[in-house]
Amino acid sequence: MNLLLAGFLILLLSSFVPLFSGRENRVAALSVVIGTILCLIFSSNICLDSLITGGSYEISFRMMIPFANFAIGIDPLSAFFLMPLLLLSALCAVYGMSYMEGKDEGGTSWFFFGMLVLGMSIVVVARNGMLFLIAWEIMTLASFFLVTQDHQKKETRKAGWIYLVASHIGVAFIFAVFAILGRNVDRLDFEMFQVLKSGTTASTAVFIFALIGFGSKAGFIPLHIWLPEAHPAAPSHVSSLMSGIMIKVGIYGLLRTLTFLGMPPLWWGVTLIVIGSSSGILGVLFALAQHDIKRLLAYHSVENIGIIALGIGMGLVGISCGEPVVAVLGFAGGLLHVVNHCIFKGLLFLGAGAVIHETGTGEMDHLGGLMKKMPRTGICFMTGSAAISGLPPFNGFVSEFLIFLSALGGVTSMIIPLSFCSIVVIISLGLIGGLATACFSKAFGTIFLGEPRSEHAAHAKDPDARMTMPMLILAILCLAIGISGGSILLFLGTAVSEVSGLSMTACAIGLRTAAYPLMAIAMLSTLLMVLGLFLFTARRAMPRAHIESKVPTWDCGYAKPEPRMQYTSSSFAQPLTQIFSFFLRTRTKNPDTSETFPRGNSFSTETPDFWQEYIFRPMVAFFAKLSAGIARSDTGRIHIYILYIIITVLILLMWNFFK
Amino acid sequence: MNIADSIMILLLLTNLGLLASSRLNACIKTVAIQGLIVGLLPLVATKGPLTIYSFLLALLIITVKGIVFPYLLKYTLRSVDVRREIEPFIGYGASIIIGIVALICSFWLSMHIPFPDKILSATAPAVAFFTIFCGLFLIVSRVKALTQVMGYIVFENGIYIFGSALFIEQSFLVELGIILDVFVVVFIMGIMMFHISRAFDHIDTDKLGEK
Amino acid sequence: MSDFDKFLMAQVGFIAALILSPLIPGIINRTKAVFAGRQGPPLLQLYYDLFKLLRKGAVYSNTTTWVFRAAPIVSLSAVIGVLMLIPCTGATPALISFQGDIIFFAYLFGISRFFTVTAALDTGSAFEGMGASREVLYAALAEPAFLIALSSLACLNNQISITGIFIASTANPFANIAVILLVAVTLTIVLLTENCRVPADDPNTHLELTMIHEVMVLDYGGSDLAYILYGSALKLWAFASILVAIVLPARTGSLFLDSAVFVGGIFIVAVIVGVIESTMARFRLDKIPKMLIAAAALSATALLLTITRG
Amino acid sequence: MILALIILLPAVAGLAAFFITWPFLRRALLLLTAVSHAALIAFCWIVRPEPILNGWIALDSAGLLFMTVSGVLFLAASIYAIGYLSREPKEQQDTDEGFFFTNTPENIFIACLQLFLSAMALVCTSQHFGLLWVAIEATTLASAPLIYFHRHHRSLEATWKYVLICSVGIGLALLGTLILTVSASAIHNNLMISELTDNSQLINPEWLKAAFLLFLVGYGTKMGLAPLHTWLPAAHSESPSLVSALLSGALLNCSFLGILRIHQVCVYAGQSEFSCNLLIFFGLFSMAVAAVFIIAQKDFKRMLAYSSVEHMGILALGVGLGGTAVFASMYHLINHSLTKGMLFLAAGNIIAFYKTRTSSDVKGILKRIPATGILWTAGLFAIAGFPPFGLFVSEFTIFKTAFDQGHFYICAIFLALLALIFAGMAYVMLNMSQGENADGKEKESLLMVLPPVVLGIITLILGLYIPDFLTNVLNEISIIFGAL
Repeated sequence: MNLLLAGFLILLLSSFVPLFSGRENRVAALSVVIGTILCLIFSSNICLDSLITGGSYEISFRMMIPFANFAIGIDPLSAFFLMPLLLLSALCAVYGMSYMEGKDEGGTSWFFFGMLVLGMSIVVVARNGMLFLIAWEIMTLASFFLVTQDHQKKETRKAGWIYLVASHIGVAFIFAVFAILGRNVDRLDFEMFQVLKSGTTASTAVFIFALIGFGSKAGFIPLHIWLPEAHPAAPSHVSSLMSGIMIKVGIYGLLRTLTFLGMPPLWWGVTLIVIGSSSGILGVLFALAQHDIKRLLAYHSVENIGIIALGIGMGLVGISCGEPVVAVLGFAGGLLHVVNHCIFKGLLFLGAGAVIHETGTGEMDHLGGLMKKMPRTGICFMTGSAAISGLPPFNGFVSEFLIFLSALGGVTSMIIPLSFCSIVVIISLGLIGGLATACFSKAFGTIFLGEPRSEHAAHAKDPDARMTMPMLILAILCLAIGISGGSILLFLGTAVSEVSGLSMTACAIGLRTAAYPLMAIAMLSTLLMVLGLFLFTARRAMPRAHIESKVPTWDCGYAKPEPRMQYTSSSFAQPLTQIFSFFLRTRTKNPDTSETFPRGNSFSTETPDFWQEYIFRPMVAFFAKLSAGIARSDTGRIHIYILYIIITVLILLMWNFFK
Repeated sequence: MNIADSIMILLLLTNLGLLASSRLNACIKTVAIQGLIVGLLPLVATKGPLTIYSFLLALLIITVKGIVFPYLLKYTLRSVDVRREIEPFIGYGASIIIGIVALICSFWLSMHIPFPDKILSATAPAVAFFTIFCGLFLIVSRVKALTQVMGYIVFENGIYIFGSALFIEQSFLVELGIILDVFVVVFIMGIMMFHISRAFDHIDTDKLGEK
Repeated sequence: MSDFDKFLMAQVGFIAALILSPLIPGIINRTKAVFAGRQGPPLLQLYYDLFKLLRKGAVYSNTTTWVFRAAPIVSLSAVIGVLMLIPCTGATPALISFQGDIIFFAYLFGISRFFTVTAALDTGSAFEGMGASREVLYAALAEPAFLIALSSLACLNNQISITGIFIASTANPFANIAVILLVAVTLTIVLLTENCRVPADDPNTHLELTMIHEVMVLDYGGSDLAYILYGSALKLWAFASILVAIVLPARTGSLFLDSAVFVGGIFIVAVIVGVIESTMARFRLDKIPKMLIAAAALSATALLLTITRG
Repeated sequence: MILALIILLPAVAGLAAFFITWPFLRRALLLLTAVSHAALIAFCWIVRPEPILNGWIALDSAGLLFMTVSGVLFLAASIYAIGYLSREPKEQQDTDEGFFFTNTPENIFIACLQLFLSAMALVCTSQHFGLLWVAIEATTLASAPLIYFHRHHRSLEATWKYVLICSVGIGLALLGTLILTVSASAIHNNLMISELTDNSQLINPEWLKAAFLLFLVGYGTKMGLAPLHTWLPAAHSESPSLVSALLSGALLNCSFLGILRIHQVCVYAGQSEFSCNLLIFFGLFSMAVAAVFIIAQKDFKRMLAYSSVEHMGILALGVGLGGTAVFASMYHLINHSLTKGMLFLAAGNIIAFYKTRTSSDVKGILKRIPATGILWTAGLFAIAGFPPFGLFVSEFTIFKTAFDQGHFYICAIFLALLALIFAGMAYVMLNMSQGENADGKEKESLLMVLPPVVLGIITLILGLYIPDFLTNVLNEISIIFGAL
């Protein structure tokens, strides 16, 4: 515990170094990098210990503000979030060293980066409501400043504003959560919170408020609107951190809240499943319609948060239906997906960052052919794409498989509500999987394959090792978790037990059902890789395999194929977006070809966010209009002002007199 | 019908006069008269025998409200050289009707409020309310800054009448402070009217925001 | 039967599937020829083709990268992996079987598709891009339908592995005839779509803008094309065997007879595909998603029926 | 003795400043007054001074707190004033209308500043309702010339509104004072707070209620509770920024103290439910009105003024809720004054460089004047109640107390309005501090940056750590005004 504290302290101090390092960007970066890595090292021991043994540790200092204690603790749930958090942070920091080189605001940017990591870390270990809130808001503020680093751009400012307002509204609900949990308690320590009985108004309210409050950070639809704005605006290593781990902190909050709530009623799980499937499916659909790589990735975060919600939902439904195995597998899937998404989404954002760094654009329709120019980035991005699509043998498949297994257990359980939930989960996951594959074959294909579609893309090259190494490590992790078989479950049992409230033995039994299949999958995957190798060798061994001729793409006999003739990401996704046009409402600007000899023309599509466009924007406009209307009634006339005073006094006196 | 009652009737009449008059000069005169009458109140409204303190207070009030204020207002009026009409938002006829309605309400109210046993005269609280009302009404319904200042003075008078009516005795220090404050308020307003007339060529406060 | 025997039989079945599957396209083509009144290519045509192609050199586009070359290998190994999960002669267990392998089954096709599609995009050809785009469209819609169908089978038999379903479905073949039929229809539609047959796709045309799968492999030749052709034959086998296992769960007691029935069933499926291709026209492009959604609806009905049956 | 010094020192210094012709000396005197006043207050924290004038003037915890806040703010403002006055040109051009205007002579300005401080000190220390009235009215009078510093027709309008509206309002408070006398006619010396609280059973509740209403409206007008706040936006936006800081951070508090005193009597007389409900209502109503006007606001100083209306509403709400919320409300008061002072001073810097108060005309503060930009941005988060700034602690505590008491609707409205206001302010303020700037980086004078920075740092510290001596005083106050 002391080591952990020391780690946090180092991180804190190292974050302040950039403020004083002046123009020495390198010093600033190095300080934060070292701080993050040391913090990771210092915390890993206790985290691993807690994850394996299920032990929990706590330490508390008095804090001189109301309700607060500097109480932090490590239990399996905290450790489960803290480890990937610090790992990804360290990798992103290393990456950022190179990414941020030569930027003006290096110092402040690194300060906020450090604060973001620190804020997130403290959120997941906080054992006091007030400390939680403070850390939570520090996290929000730090990420806000990182997002608006390029605030010269109007879109960035807009993104920042949306992000802030969404967070602020979210935090209001978190206020309510803590207020209910810590009602009439004068220190908001978690241990002082009484466990609420299920079915009471209080527990219902806590659940709903937590869902909204933490959901707005996690990005549940329709509270996700800040995500597709903020991620593209931020520098890539920051988007990677935000998408990879910050939104998971929202999930952490939700899970932590669940531990105070006792036995969940059935509808909680059902609600989460509904939210999960809508977030998952709509998230991936909107991702399909995007042609900016970071916007696309942002929508994929919504999708993956949906998958996590599906897992947690299955877990809750499993508990309330008395099916511990289903519950354990659901929670395990959800939790594992948290880590997995952290890894592959971190990887993908870093990859996207490398592309943007080298080519200067994230517009997929302007890229292409980068596989040849940036082979290392390309292969990492490909790994990430396969992983996020849930394809074996990568990690995304493992967690989705656990959720599937839970749902299949549910389908065959003969408990009607559970079966119904499971059907929804299976359909959603199936659809999400298919669409995600579509989306990432599009993203990977249009960015890295084919011919360059613009000058920017034609002269790219792989970035330096500080940027490629983190990607490589993440890519290896993707594969490692994918083929580790059941060994990953070793770390899951304690955390699942913490979340679900089931005993460690029950969790072990539940997880054991997944152990063999995972082992089999790992073995089969390895076998198939060997088979692939064999097929490769066999192909080389064919009598005329060495005869190869290099020609232009045949393209059905087209005499002069051009890069501009390639299918773009927009055209690739068009059939799918067409089918779901009801939600997507893609706006198309068609070329005007009414003239006899049409001149140079352009075609463009844009898919704005449904909710932002049709719900939030009108709402904001309504408030603005309403207040403008009321404000117009303010004439500025002193006579009227004094009349206000007179009327107020008269009304009050009358009210008092006749009461 | 004692002295107190007759003073109250006089005050009432000055108020109605203020509501009805259309000339600034006349208004200033009426305010002066009202100030003088109010100045008499400390003499009438003492619980015990007259003290030096009461005389001093009366003198002070008469000086400030009956002489200094009217002089200040007159001086302002002369030097800013405005049109001598009052320019109301609400016409004189309507003002008087509203005034009478307010008067009735004031009497009704004063009858229904359980005052402590000892009051200066039965009409005193009603007149106090009416004076306060008139002061506020002048501020709200008249355009010129000058009238608003007068309205403020009348309003202040009304509060003072209320205090006297209930035999409320402040300590001398506080009375002094209050009078000083009111004096400075009117003084500052007077200074500001110069500035207003210089900046705007008029002292119509509803047009302050324009130009 | 001892475990070792089972393993041995599974191996025999697996190898039989590997050997026999190229027959299926031959049967389909022969059926179509009969319908058209032609003599048609020989039954073993695919074997000849594979043999020929393997002995050829290759032509690659300048645009392509290693992704293009890896795709045939990856997709062929994935399909072989799928075959390992299926009891290849119906009566014997699969080589590998575990809880939830139906999911793995579906996702192995996913990885194969991912590579095929990216390889198509790798050529930079507009046609192949178009094919890839359509491929992912259909796959995204077919996948839920397929998963629901498998889940209803799982629920029906209370088994969540393919081997389990195969074995258990023989226990009461006609008890749930409605469910079985619905699932069978769904699976047929998925089979036709996934294997690029009419009415979803037309395997015979290479140059028409309406085709999907074939257009993606336009730039392949030589051994690569051989891998691809073999892979699609295996894929057809895999789908057909599931269809047969649930519709025709023959258990006579004699292992040989059962296996014969099973293989015969697969050939019958091939014939049926041929018949469909001869008698139906290819659907208009925008009708195919509707067909797939309808298939998903059918299987969802089956699943609901299964869950609420008792 | 010390109390007399605290009140008279600024007054004498102010009168002296009126006659000093040498600017340097005048400014030095101002600074000296501010520093010595602050030192005296600091001394009061160590040894609570004896009452003087028969106990009419005494320093209780509430007075001490309010006076400290005013003193700190005044110190910051006077340091700022030196920078400001040396920068301010004799004659400047109106950017919109093009005419030239001058400033009020500096001696009047500095004299009034110090008289203003003296009046505020008197407000904080007076234990007698009559004296309190006199003192509060005196603050109005002393500050009127400050608002009319720029001899500009809009400042004139603002000052006129300020004087007239506040005087009328405070007149009502005088009426309330008289009625209070009536209600406590059974008590000898019936305007002394201690007498009233000691003999609270003798107070006539009906008259007390009427008195409270008049106090509420009267001092509420000056405090800026909606719908009586109407003078506030104009006065805050037209006066020089350091005066706005003082108005918002010190003057409003002093008027609030007036309401608190009568509230205290109500609490002792068992009428706390009545007064609390009214405070809650006016608190929420002020927040709502502020929200509406903040969203529609185009002038950033006016927006800050409406934010003051909002925070006054929060203060009233906190006191109305009673219990721990009183503690929080007082804590809120400290932090609001510091933060608002910081924001207004930063706004002054912005106006000095951009020469406009229209928020859409200001872009890229962070690039042009970075220190002010940081202050402005930090100020936004501080005023919106983000941790680690002090307002977070108080807002959360008020919220939690309301929740613990079961006022769920109040909680909901409170949070909703806070969010709404934040959205409005963030939009305006972030678009000002961020964005491109064509004019390049410029140098800010230390005197104009240091005071707001220090204020900001204090509220930052207060967000993480409440010193024990402060906790004790806050607890004492919450016992005095706590209705539970």
